[in-house]
Amino acid sequence: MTSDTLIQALERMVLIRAYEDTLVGLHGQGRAAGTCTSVGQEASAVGVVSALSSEDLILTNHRSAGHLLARGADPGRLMAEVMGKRDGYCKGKSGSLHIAAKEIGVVLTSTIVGGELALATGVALSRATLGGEGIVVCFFGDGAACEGRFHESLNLAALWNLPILYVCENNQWQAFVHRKETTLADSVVPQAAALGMDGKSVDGNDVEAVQAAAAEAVAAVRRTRKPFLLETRTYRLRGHFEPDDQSYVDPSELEQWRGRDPIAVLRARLERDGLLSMGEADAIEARARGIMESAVAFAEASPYPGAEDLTRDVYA
Amino acid sequence: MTSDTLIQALERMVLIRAYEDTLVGLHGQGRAAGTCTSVGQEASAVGVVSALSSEDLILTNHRSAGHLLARGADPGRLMAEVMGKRDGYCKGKSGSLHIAAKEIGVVLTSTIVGGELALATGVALSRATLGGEGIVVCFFGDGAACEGRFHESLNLAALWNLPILYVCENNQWQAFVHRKETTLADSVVPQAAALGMDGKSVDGNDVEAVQAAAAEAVAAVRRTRKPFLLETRTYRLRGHFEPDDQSYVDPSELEQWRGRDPIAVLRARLERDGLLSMGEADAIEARARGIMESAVAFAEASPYPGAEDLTRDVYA
Amino acid sequence: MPTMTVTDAVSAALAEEMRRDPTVLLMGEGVATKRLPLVEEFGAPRVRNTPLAEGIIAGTAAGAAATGLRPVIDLLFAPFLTYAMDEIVNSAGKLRYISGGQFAFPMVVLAQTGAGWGVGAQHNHNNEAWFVHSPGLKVVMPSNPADAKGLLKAAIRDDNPVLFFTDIGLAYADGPVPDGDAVVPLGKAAVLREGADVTLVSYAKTVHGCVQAAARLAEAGIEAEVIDLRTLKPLDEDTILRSVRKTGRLVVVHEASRMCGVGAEIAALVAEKAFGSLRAPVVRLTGPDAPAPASYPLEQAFVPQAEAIESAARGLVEGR
Amino acid sequence: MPTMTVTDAVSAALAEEMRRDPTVLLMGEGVATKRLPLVEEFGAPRVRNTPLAEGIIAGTAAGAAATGLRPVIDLLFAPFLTYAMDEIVNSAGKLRYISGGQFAFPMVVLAQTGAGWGVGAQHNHNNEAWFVHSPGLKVVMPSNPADAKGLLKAAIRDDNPVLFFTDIGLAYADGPVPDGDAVVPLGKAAVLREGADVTLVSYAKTVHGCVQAAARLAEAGIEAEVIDLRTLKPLDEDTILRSVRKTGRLVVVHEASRMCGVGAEIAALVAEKAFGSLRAPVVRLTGPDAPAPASYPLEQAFVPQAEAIESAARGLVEGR
Ligand SMILES: Cc1ncc(C[n+]2csc(CCOP(=O)(O)OP(=O)(O)O)c2C)c(N)n1
Ligand SMILES: Cc1ncc(C[n+]2csc(CCOP(=O)(O)OP(=O)(O)O)c2C)c(N)n1
Ligand SMILES: [Mg+2]
Ligand SMILES: [Mg+2]
Repeated sequence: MTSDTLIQALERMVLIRAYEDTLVGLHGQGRAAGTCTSVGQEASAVGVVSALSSEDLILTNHRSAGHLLARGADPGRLMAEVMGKRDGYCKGKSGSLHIAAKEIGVVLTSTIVGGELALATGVALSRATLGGEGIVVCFFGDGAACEGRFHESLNLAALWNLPILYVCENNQWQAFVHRKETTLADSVVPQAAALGMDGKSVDGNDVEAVQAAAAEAVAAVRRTRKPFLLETRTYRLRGHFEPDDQSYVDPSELEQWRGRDPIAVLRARLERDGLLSMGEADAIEARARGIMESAVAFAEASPYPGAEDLTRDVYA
Repeated sequence: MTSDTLIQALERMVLIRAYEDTLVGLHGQGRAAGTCTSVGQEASAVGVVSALSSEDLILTNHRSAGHLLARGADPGRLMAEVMGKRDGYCKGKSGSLHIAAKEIGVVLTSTIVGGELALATGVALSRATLGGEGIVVCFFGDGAACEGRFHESLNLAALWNLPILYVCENNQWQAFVHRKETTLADSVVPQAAALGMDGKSVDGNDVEAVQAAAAEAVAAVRRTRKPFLLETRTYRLRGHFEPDDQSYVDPSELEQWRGRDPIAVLRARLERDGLLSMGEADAIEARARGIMESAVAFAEASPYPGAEDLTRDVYA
Repeated sequence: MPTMTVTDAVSAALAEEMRRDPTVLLMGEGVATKRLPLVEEFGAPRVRNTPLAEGIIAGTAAGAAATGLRPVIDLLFAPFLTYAMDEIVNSAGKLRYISGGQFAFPMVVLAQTGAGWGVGAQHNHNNEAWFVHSPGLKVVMPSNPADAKGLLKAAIRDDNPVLFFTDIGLAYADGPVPDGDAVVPLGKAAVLREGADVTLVSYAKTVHGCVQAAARLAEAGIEAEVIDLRTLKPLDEDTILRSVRKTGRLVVVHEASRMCGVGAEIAALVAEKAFGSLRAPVVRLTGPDAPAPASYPLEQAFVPQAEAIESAARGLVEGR
Repeated sequence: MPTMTVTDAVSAALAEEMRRDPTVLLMGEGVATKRLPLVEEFGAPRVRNTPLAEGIIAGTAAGAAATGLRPVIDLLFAPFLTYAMDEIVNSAGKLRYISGGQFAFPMVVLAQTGAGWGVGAQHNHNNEAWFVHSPGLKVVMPSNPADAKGLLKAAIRDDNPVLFFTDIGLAYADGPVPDGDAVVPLGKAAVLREGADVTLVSYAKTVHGCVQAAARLAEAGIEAEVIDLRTLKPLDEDTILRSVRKTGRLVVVHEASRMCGVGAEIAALVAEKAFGSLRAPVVRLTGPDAPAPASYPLEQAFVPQAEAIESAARGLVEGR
């Protein structure tokens, strides 16, 4: 990555963090519902999404803010959605858990763990059938990889040569259960291999590494029209869903990963290499805070949907 | 295997073939419903089941006659069940597709492809919890391995150290679809390996090979209380369900596998090695036919269930 | 009019709609094997055998439907829908609403069920009411080949997910089917026979029992009106209510279990909206609260038959 | 009497039953994390966190139930049951019958649903009617902590698979819970208030709306009888019919969608078996035919409220 794109990546990661910190704060004040934050996983979201082109489509899940913001979603409309307001991307009907934003290519978000894996094959089949260069990127967690749909989706995508980049965000947790309590498998990549699909595991807290691996994977999918599985190894630094005291988390594991906070890592690297001054970095953070202030104002000013919306958009 | 056990194996395989041929005949005459026969797969059933002890439990599926008869099921009661008669193992309520016979340790048969995989973990958990030496053997097809439950079941069994011998009877067909149209994977063994489970693939038409592999696997499961996956490579010589003209089957593939009919192979080997005379072999076949004659008579004499049975055994 | 079976009517509808609209495609375990003429006409990419995995078939259909295709999937037997409930109910049924209208799901799910082949409770379970109860879905269950063809054409053209159930017991029964593009609109019941004394409402196989019962009732001077629902959701409330307001008596008949079945819905509807016209208790004749047995005589006993319908209707009219 | 929440009542019932019977065990995504006291008392093998895979959790439970254990599984939210429908419906619900009675399935499936947390339609879907419609299953949905505890104890002791739904909106509401082994039998409704003018039937959260409505109606001189079903299957038909034969008027209230819901069943039951006593149309007040919205005001609008119940009852009594 060039220093410019690295700085852009930092900006995006800081924006995502600011967005989630803001929501956590609003939640504490009773001004917004609880959410599943992606704090600690920003490098995975930004690294992958920055490797995409605008015609590519993204499917995500309950932990979607990073993917949406990395893709350019408007923080105000996201917050409005979390607050159940009319100007949310889904008119307030989704809330935080299944935000789709078709206009920026984030489609069919499902909060059923595994749901996105089942839908991605269909989106890719449309792409393959109707033409175009775009590929499909499907984000899912290590928990989703325990669901049978993981197996079914990968098998079908490999068999039918569907242009999907599967991105398993392996953040070590599945809600309140540690990954080690759910599978003996250390990585999901061999599972893809057993179904005839190539894959790779990458340090998910290093945005450069993620971006590089994703760019290579995207190019391969685009060229071969075959699926690929990328595993980003990262960590969920906050709880599963706000509020969550993380009392069940091993403090030393948490500390260790806090020491590898992807934003701190990137900022340090940029400062160390003289690509960013401390003042510039602070300015980035200040800008993000400013954006969030406007976003909150926008979201809070947005009206709730009306009674007539209760039964609207059920049927086409 | 000793010559005695080989001859016993032949007897069982011939019995299974005679049973299914008899049902095919009855079906042709309108005297019995169509069934999913296991013609061509007898070595897999007999090889595995002969490696078990009486305290082991078996789960099977729609293509179960081989497993049931190898385990000592009464052909008359099986036929009665296929005919929907009161003396069937399930009082006529199952018909051919989900015959369980608890008294001989064949439990919870499901005709939902994948159903047996989901139930086997529970049966094994009971075994593990309540004690005893018995292990659980779960027979399923290559098609079931496409269902997500395959993944979920193996993952859980490996994680919880459940004493299950998974037996994938890879007969190259999934109803009217050839295996090659359903997956790129050549074998299911690497899929088990990716989940931390040992496995092995064996020639499913060679009863000695199956028996040897199964005996080793059963011993390992019994000793380690960990699951193991055995894949038996075989072929479905008749159609999916009677009647089925197999018009969709590549004739040369079928011919090739007909040439490897496990009964013919075993009989030839025994005759070649002087362990069985042609007369003795013929006597085995004649005996099997005789057993089937009595079985048919028994089944046909059995009454249908009465109207009061319609709502009996719904609730405990 | 040519005659054909329901099975052939489904094939004919598929062929016509695939010809009309290049975005229609068919997927399922064995669809390409069993419908070779479609493969020959439309090519393998539009008629796809799938791996044995109902969940991903339905998910693929939902994902494809939301992004430009119109998939028809054959999930074979209704009990196998249990493996695809998330994709059908939570995705296809809800994601339009959840997303504030960003997506539509023009897809059709085919499945067979019902007594007739003695295949037992894991192949035969009339679970159509599950989908009637769930938001965002439409549900169809025809009683004859002409409706099967016409309704399937309408279902494929509909922009919503449609569950299309065919009755195993009717699969191979011949019936006349009009030539040409005869679409039967979703949501319209058929009045098969008019009558002023009692209304018989049914769908699928048991419609025929109602028709037989009506003929026998007519011999006894009782005029039964027979309504074939055809579509279970949206339900043609008008046709049902108009009839009951006329006859004052209702017998609802289906093979599915009683509790929370379609018959419960119709009885409730009438008790709400035609109460003033009702002259007698509503009667439901349904399958029992039991899985479907494989044994032939039991399987037949599971299904409400013409005699029982006749006797129930007669009881209502005669005030027994 | 001590007071506790539904959530704690469930924990208390689990602890007591696990103490009583060593074959009872608990499995689910996070059960061991969230119920540490149970892990401490009964050990990890009896309180098991599972992989994230509802199908295999339910299948494991069914297999274990048939072979000597009494599993309770927590599938978290009702929409996640879509991943376990085969195991619940086709296996636990049917394999006893299919096998001619060879197996029993003493297991309990826990799930939450209902308005209250704004979690949207993939966490909130009152799909209990699916299971009422399906053979071989029992279904419970309590409205208060005492019933939650007592019914869960009965469910764990029952030899059949029981779906045990708790209402999100009631999860943290305190209520009195009797000390000791207070089992509430399955299949018995509770008459919360007696009255001769109109019967209000409900379950779970909307019971409270009925109770409020009844209080207001009483002020207007209308005596409403309030029935809390508690168990949806087996349904306590006697209590419902006895009440409607007395009052002649019925309002059924629930949050689940109308078509083929439990309200349809009750309305149909009454139209069949208490028709002669009915003095007015039956009224159903239910959630709309829509997925549950996340937005707070819409989520509240989804649920039938006391005002609407009062007004419907008043309309019946006053003959509007
Ligand atoms: C089918 C289903 N089961 C359970 C849940 C509840 N749930 C929501 S997120 C979550 C953990 C998901 O873990 P993972 O896939 O690793 O994603 P992460 O939350 O770690 O990003 C669980 C159990 C759900 N939403 N859907
Ligand atoms: C969930 C489900 N889907 C589809 C079917 C219909 N069906 C019955 S057997 C079969 C093929 C199964 O293939 P495999 O698992 O390889 O077993 P085999 O029949 O080859 O022994 C199919 C598709 C079913 N019974 N259950
Ligand atoms: Mg995770
Ligand atoms: Mg096979």
